[in-house]
Amino acid sequence: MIRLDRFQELLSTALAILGDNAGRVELSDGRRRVRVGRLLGQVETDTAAPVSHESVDLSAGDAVEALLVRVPGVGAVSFRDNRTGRPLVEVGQRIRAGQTLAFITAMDVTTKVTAPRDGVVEEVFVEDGDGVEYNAPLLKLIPIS
Amino acid sequence: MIRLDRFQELLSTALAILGDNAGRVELSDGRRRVRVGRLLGQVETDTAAPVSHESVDLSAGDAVEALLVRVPGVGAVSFRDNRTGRPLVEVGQRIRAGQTLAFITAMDVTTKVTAPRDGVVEEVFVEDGDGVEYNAPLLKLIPIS
Amino acid sequence: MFKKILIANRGEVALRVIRACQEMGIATVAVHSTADADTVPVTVADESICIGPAPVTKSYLNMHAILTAAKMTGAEAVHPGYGFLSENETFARLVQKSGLVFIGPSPDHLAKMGQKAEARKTMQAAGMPILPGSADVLPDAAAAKSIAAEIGYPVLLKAAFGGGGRGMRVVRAESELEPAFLQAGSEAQIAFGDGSMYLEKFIEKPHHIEIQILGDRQGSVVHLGERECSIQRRHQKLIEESPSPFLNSDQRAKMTEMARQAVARIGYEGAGTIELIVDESGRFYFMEMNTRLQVEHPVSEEITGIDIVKEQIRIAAGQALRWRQSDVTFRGHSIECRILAEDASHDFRPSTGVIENLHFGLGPGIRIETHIYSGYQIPATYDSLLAKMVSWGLTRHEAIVRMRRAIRETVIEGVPTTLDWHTRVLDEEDFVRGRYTTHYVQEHRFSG
Amino acid sequence: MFKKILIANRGEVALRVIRACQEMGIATVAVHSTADADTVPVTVADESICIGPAPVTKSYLNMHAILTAAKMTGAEAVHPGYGFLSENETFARLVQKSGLVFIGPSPDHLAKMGQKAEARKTMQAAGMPILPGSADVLPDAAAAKSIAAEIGYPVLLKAAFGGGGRGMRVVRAESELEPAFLQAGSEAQIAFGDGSMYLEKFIEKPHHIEIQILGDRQGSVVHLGERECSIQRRHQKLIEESPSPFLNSDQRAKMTEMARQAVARIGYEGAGTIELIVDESGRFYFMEMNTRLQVEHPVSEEITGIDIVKEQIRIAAGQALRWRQSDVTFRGHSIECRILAEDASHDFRPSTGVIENLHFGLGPGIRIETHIYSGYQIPATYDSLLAKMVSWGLTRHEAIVRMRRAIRETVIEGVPTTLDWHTRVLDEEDFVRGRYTTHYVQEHRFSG
Repeated sequence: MIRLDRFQELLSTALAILGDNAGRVELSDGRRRVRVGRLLGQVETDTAAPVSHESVDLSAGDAVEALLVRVPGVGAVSFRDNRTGRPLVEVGQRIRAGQTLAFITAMDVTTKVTAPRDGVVEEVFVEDGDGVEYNAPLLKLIPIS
Repeated sequence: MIRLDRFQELLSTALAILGDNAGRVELSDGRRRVRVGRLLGQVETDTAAPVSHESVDLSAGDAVEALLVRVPGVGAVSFRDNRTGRPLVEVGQRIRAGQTLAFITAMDVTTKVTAPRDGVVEEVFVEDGDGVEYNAPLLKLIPIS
Repeated sequence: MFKKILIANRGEVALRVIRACQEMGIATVAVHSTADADTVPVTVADESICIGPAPVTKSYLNMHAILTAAKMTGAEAVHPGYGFLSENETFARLVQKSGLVFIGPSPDHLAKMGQKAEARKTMQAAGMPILPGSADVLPDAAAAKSIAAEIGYPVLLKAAFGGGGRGMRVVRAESELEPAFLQAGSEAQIAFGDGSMYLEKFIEKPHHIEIQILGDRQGSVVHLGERECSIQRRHQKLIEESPSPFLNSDQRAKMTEMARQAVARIGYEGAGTIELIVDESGRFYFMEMNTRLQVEHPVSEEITGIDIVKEQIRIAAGQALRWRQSDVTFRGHSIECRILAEDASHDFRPSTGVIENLHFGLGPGIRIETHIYSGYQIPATYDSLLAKMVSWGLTRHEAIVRMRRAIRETVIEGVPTTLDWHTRVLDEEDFVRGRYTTHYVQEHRFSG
Repeated sequence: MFKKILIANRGEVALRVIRACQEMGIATVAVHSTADADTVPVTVADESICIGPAPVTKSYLNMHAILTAAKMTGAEAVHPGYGFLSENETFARLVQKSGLVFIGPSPDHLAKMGQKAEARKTMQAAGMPILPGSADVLPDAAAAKSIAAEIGYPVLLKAAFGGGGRGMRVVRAESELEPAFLQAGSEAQIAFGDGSMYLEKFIEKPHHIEIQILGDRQGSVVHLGERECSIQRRHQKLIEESPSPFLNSDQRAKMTEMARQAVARIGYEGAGTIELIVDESGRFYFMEMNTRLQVEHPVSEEITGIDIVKEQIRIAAGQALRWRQSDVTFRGHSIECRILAEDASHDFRPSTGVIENLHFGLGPGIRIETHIYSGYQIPATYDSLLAKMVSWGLTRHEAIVRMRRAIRETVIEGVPTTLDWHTRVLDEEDFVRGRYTTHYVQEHRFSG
């Protein structure tokens, strides 16, 4: 995922043009070509989705540096509480340090992703059920001290 | 010869260190290696030879741009009058436009090299009898108007 | 063996010959024009001599300068590569007169094969079939009719001094012959000031197939199989392969052996190529003989394992061939793509510029022959060949998929190239099935 | 055939496998650590998944992450390359349990060949000669004497838990055996806390020769000839070639056929290598079996024309071999130089850094297998292999001169490499004559 960060905008544009049927996107930086399959394509498309700021006013937080929470291991993401089925996080939601943000399930082993500190969810990069790589951006927190 | 111009100093130094027995000199600019055999080596060594300024004082000519006379074709250089055997040019000598500077002999065909304009010989780059490439520097003239 | 060889050429073939010399322990002299001073062959050769300015008549065709350079450097032999002076009888004689060895056939063979009519007569006498037709200019329509009746329709009427398709007619039935003869004749009269006409058998779906030959001074001749060269436009080959996917093994055996024997009969020495035109049914006719190394020689090297350039040098040094025909083995399939600095979407318009990014797909079964590098300035003066990508596979299918894969990994930026065009052909059904003729390029136009 | 394969490796071998898949029309998934995100295999694969941070235990040895990646991408098979998990029985079983195909032998064969003692017992039963020696720990010097008398001097005394030469003695005569046994035993006691000793036949001038094998599920086995791998230091091979210049054709025929039959007897499937130690007289002993692709597989591919990686994939997909042994042909000679990011003048000290200038000598008979490019940052975490340069020639001499020529044209700047060391070896008389043993590297130290 890391190597694609720099192409994020280009990718979003390409996928927006191609729509949901884009099976594969190819970018070239000259020497090499980068091909992105469905899986990564979906992940990246999300960054282009409009972000709503409903529950909390973030205008004061603009100067604060956002905190990127990354995926701790390959697997499928779940943003739902596995007992209640309710969403764990929503954009704009206030989060406490240690609070469960997501579960990553791989080969029947589930890993909990917790908030590194208090904050507000500014952006979520993947959708519930998506497969994600190690170190992929999961969500962005605006820290609150 | 052209491609070696930029390495001239390095070459001179290398040949000076190796002396007359240097059969081959190799330079590398990274991607490629340049190998120079005996022939080119000799040609280039001459540029490192001390130049004397005896017959004419050139101190006033320093601001004048020197004129490089190049070899018009592959062959052996002769700097001697083929009847008298006397030298055609010497460093510091005054030359008139059209005056014969050298002969280039190739496969029994001899080409005359003449001075493009009046001037004083500042430097001679090759020795009598040397084999030279097309376009190789033959001598340098300080023009006199 | 020679101690030093001068290479009277430039580009990829100069590098090819220098490498062969280095592998044989022979010192090399690269001659070059001012435009080529910074090129790879000049750099890797042991010595280099600038012989003139960029125009070929003043450098690579300048016999006097090349011979002077050979004398100055003490070279014992001259390898002419392909093109330029490689088939020039006068040059070969001059090289000999200067006490040097010309790495190629004798000047007599160069002379004989250099003239089309003479070459056909010679090879017909040596046993090769020749395209049936009028040996001389036709006196009238009646003579045309009688010859056409003999060789069978369709026939091709050709102006003796023609060109560009003018004064040319394909005639499919006797009833059309007389009007076509008169029309084409007057067309030729107007266009070229001479209405003289020839007639020959017209091949509907021709294949350009050639046989690689090596002959030594002791009179031994072997062939290294055939090459299918039908993917061409205006006689510029774009893809070659060996073996030909069109021939069956009987046809192959017959034409290679016939070519081998004919070349032996004329006492030819060195590497040479018998060019054939082959019709739909596999009937073949001698067209011409190329008395030099061919651009596409690598595909024959790949399937036989024999280094043709080294053999040229050994033969020129008087050594006997180390194989009889039965010792030459053929394995697998090889394809060459000539990557050109041309814009295939604009009718293969040549382009110049600087190579900005360069990366070749390598790996199993891939051989690259190229003189270019990142930063290379393509001179406008010379031909547009950038690189030859050669693939080998145990089967034709494997050779194709390896070539596709290598091209997909290849990046050449800065100038338009034929890489995309080659990719299209390698995916195109007729090519994949091996069903193509010399009409392939005009019948398969790929949009940009 | 599989539609998608995941490659559980990195570097040149990952690229090698991806290329084979692409040529077969199989989609590829490259898995990689964060350190390898920008590498060529990741770029050319159809899909890529980052499986963990740089340390191998968290990425390339992380079975869980690799299997998750395979599941997520819908891969049907896993190719393990060499090293890492390629000979890991547990991984092979996990792959199978996940409903995927492990491209390699069965877990049972991995297990059996993974243990040296078990492997030797199995292969001895299958007909391979084993280095004579004490099967068990020696109770006393008398027992040592009796075994030594049986197998003949010289013999090697080895500490059961030894290493680095301690607790090891070469004994050349019976009179020396008892003192050596006692000394080595007490040395081992002090160094390793255990004085247990073994004894085996000592080979004075050993050759490391290995036989490449392919076996299918239908029980057919072919060999692709042998590889001479004696140019090594501390079991790290530096140059390999095929055929071995040391063997005569009788020896070659005997050892390849014996290995082929033994492998057939144990019902092995996939690619594998029988490693032999060969003494001066050509007597050979089974040492171990490598149950995976070898780094040096290209030299066997070059002389047989068979793509070993594609065969691995075909075998794993259940296809039968397309050749019997008599169909496998051998042509010419091939040499591989492993170009390492190591400083040969400082005892092959590994180095890291950025590749600044990169240019490989290409042309006839040269194959390059590499994942590096200009600007490539060599990660400190992994092995030092930068590129495999492979040459082919009709003769061993031609393979050598082509390799010399290719290396001379090659430029790798930014880090010390073994290019100069390889150049020295290719010019060194013992190597050129093909007279070398596993002692070669320590006997030929070239100053920087």
